[in-house]
Amino acid sequence: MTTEETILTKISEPVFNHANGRLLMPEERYWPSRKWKSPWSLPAYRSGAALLAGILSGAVLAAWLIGEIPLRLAPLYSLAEQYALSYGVPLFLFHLAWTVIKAALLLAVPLVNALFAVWWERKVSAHIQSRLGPMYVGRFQGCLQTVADGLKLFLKEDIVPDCADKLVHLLAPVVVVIPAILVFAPVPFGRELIYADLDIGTVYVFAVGGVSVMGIIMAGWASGNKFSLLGGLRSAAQLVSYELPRTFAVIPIIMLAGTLNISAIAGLQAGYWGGILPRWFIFYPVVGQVAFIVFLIASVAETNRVPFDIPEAESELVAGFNTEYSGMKFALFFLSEFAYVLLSCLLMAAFFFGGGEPPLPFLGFLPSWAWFLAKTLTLMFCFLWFRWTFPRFRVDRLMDFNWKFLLPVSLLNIAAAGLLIWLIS
Amino acid sequence: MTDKTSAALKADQMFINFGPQHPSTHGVLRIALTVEGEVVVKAAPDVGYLHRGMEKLFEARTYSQALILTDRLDYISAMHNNLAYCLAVERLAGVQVPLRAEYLRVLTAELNRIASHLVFFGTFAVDMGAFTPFLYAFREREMILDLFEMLCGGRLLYSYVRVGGVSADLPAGWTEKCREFIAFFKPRLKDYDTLLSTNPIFKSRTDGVGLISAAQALSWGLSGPNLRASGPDYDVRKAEPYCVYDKLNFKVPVARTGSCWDRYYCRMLEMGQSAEIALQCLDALAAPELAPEIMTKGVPKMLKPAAGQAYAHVEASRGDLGFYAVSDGSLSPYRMHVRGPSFLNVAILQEILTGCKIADVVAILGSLDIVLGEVDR
Amino acid sequence: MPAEEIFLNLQASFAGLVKSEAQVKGYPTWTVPAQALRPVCDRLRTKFSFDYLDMVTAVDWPASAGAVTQVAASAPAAAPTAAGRDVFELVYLISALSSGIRVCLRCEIPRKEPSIHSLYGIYMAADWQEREVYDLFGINFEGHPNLKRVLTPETQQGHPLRKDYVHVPDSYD
Amino acid sequence: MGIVLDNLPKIEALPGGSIALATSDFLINWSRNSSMWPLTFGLACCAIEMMAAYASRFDFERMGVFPRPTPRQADVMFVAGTVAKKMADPIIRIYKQMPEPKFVIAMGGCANCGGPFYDSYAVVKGVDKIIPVDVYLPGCPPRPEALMYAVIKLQEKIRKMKVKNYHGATALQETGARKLS
Amino acid sequence: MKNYLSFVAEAFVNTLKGLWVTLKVMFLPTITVQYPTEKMVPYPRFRGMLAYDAEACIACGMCVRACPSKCIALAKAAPAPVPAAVEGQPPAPAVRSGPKIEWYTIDYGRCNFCGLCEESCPTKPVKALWHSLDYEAVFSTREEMTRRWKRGDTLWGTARGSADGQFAPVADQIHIQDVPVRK
Repeated sequence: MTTEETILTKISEPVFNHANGRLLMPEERYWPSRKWKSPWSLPAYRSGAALLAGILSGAVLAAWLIGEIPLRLAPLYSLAEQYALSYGVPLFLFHLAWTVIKAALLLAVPLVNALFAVWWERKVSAHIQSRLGPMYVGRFQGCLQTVADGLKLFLKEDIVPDCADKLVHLLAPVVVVIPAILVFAPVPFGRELIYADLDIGTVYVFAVGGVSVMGIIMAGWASGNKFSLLGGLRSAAQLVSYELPRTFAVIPIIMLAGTLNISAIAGLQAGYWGGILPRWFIFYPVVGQVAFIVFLIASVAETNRVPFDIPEAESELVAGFNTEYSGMKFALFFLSEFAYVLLSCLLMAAFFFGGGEPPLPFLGFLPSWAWFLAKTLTLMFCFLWFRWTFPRFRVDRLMDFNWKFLLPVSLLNIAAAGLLIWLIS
Repeated sequence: MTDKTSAALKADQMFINFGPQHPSTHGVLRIALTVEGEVVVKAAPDVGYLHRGMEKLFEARTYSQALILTDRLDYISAMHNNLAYCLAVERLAGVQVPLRAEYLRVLTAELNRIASHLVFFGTFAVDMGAFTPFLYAFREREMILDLFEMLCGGRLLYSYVRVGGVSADLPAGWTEKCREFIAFFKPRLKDYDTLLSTNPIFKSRTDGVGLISAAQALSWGLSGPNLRASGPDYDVRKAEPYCVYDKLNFKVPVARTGSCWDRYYCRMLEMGQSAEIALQCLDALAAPELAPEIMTKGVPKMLKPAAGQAYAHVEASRGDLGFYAVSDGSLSPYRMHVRGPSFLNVAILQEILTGCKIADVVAILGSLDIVLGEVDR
Repeated sequence: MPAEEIFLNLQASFAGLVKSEAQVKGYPTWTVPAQALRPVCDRLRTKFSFDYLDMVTAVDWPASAGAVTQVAASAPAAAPTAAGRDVFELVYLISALSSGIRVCLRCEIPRKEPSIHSLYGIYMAADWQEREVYDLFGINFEGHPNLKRVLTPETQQGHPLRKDYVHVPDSYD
Repeated sequence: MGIVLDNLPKIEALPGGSIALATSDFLINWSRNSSMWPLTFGLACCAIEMMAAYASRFDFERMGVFPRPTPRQADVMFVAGTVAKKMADPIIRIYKQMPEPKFVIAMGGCANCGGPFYDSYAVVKGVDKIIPVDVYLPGCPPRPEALMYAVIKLQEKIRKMKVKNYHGATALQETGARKLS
Repeated sequence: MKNYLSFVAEAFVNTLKGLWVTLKVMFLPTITVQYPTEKMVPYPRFRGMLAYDAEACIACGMCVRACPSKCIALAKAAPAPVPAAVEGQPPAPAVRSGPKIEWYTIDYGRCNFCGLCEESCPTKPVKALWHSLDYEAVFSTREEMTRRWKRGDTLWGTARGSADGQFAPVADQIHIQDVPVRK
């Protein structure tokens, strides 16, 4: 066996051989009129449902077994600390190393998220469109599809157009991606599962997240392409405008919670009204729901996704600001887009859905990070769902929608929140 | 604002090449846009990127071979091209067509209209940024293509309608399949309405955009749903009934304002009407007096019409498709001119694109539903 | 008003207007002198509400019996009707949608430096169709504001639909 | 081609380099096979069948074929339809805009050699007269499955590519069968 | 104001309805045919790759004349020499064999898949040239696209290989069904 063959057997890829095809006779063509009549009678449908249920229950079991991560790590941490001290390692060095490890883990969050979210988006979109999505790469449901995409993009030729501003063209994806990683620092992933528990976390997130706009404008400008330029200009207008309602939508939460610390806001929502309805901010009458809807819409706009994807509007501007980007630079744009989607979902889970608090009292056996993850994924599914349902706004209607609808509503909502606080007190 | 400030604020104009390779030009149309920011100042459509010299090729083919070329004109509704060509040649040569073949022609033409409008629906939705309707439309379209494949062996280009009739009769089991499709398809139209037609974002992008007045539409020679969306109630199937359209009962949807949404919705309604016509044809074909017979009767293999001219037109998916045929008595046409509706529909772009946004360019272009194969020929 | 009456009405004012010998089957076909084409169309449009220009095209009838094209050379069985005329025959199909009348106007212009009045101002549909005829036949339309090639590339030599067109191989052949 | 691939063949001189090279060959080819992004670019009739291949019945995305609107992010170009002479220059330009490694599939009779327009004055008789073609697919138009089959055949070709003797050339240029004109 | 509010409410409801449509489809079965592992057999009238039977062909050239893109060419074989009569014996009964082909080529790259050649083929009871149901065919060079048949070749003929330029039987022509349908 040659080396190549050894490798081949290890990581197998689908090699289609044409003898293995199952023949589908004309009379058994897949017509939706026949397939949809009683889907439960189809074996593939039943096995798919069983698979989903299996994955879900396995995940629940795993989460239950793992439990709260900080609690598990605490003895490990103290053990390592003692070990380091016994060898005479200075304490600050140990803390430095611990911080570096945590930072590396944090850096992995957007990367892993992009790998997963892109695959998930492709699967969800496929099933919304009654097709299957990636199926062959990595054997199980195309789970390595994104890995292959990333590897291929990494190995592609990197083209810098002649008429581009070379330095800015190079810097733009960097400027986009660095804030997208930094922004996760004060965001909790569960109870006490946080990199830096900043007291001004909310402000930090919005401030750092806003820097990415610069990168997109730089990309649009530096590409030397008219479609890119238009895309960059559009995104500048859009992202700056939608920052406002997005921030204003959070103000009622901050007023009710009395803090800017994100994990504190999440923690404040523990407990139940009447023992059944969780004390989440979304269940505060009117204020909570309006704030959530405004925040959701503004978040979709901030992350440049349909129906607000005018900066990269495929059918109008070819690919918008990343028209002239190839290979890894393009992948970085993609990465930051999905990082911001994850961020928005995490923030929404923390602000409106009680972070790591279980929705019903008896579900408390699952650790907080599992609930956080579940809520984040559900919200992320909403993002994908919107993406594959709606058409795109026109650029002036988009501005209208923001300035004439979302902003007034969010301002009114602040007033309503004041009223609510006065009523409660 | 005074003139001075407006002059000072006046932005530089930018020239954008919209196409020929662009995701939403439906092929290889090029529009030279001059824009001021997002607003179009001047638009000049440039066609010919798919010019294949079809009219010259007709002169070098026999009448039966030329039928193959007509498929490639408006490749999304090939059946109408075949039909218009055959009507012109039949008129030129004075050929009679059996009644059953006439019904089959109407049936396939209407099914093809549904397929073609489904492509319009899908691509228009993609132009508007919604991808899912595109796949829903193609899901239903595949069923029609299955029917066509079963009937004549082609999925896209059929060559089904022949001079003097059609190439083959219905195969066994086809009628039931067709009925099954129509029964499945009608509720889907409601889904499409919910998904796209009533969607507020979609409406805000298309309603009141790209207005074409009735006078404009007539003068520019628009036809089909594009003309009817502006008001004139002109449908070749009603105005000059060919085949058996005078025996069938159907309505022609007409709108008033001529906006993108009207053009879009005219087509959506037409799909429902086409399904009705198809059902009526299926009923008529089941009648005993229309028993299967030889489908092309008494037409010689090498057709040689006497010298003369003839013009025949049909209501194709995109409008009034006409064939002007001149014979000099030889085996091949002396001259064959195609009056492609898309060719005239695309010409109006230079007038109505001025003053709209770049995003509207896509909407208007999509709503006109042009096929470049027919524009460029 | 039926087509016959319109014809009589028009014939009163335009001397050269006659019914063609070779009718386009199914449609009344009138032969119009080239100079009278624009006034006739103007009259049809304003007075008889012929508001829709269906089609503009041309047919090439060269003097020699058309031995140029391949097929005509291989099948010279029936002599072309217009052999020896050496003309371009322009065909206009104009219809009144309200009354459903469709008439076919024909006019013949010499093949040498062919030129005719454009219908641009009367029917906007003439814009591109005349450009197409110019492109493929090389017929000049006087008064057309933008008479450029529309289908063939700018590098195209000659006018392809003429019967005596000989293709010059270019870099892509 | 980028820093990585240009310098990769040099590691063959190192001990164990050939195994590393074989591994990287496999990984590189696997990634290229598994994520082949075509350009959304249709010319004529075949483009409709290409669209049908992306749609639900056939679902090209199962193989990782995911259309991109801009040539900068595309790997493979489906020349779907008749190449008119007016369109020839844009096609060459688009091909040049694609980053290496790039592949071309000529779909349908017109792109193969002119198809029914073999004697037309306005058609380039075969897209291989202007850009190199890796896979020819007959049909007028080919079924969507046939396009998938062509992609599978192209994947088989890519599997034979090696980093060692590879400098920006595509699968067939390397084996010598592909003629650039 | 009232109009505005009702517009907002209506827009909200319509948006939710649209979301419901997509969600519903998500939980219905997909209709995808997984091509390389599931292959659709086309309907019997499907026009796939041309198959040719060199034995049945009578070299009449009808298909050559019918083809709109001139992708077929053939050469008629010289008639078999009549065996010289041997003296003293009665002349051998003439074997009635029609004309046969010498070679026959189809350029698949140019083929229209229109079916005109098949319709014009006069051989009975089975056609010598017909569209099979096969649609899986791919070539890597232009030379490969021309198939050549001589008498005794299989239905798929021989093609010029890219390696040596010699005609060789087609190896990887995939058969959707083992026996191509003959109409």
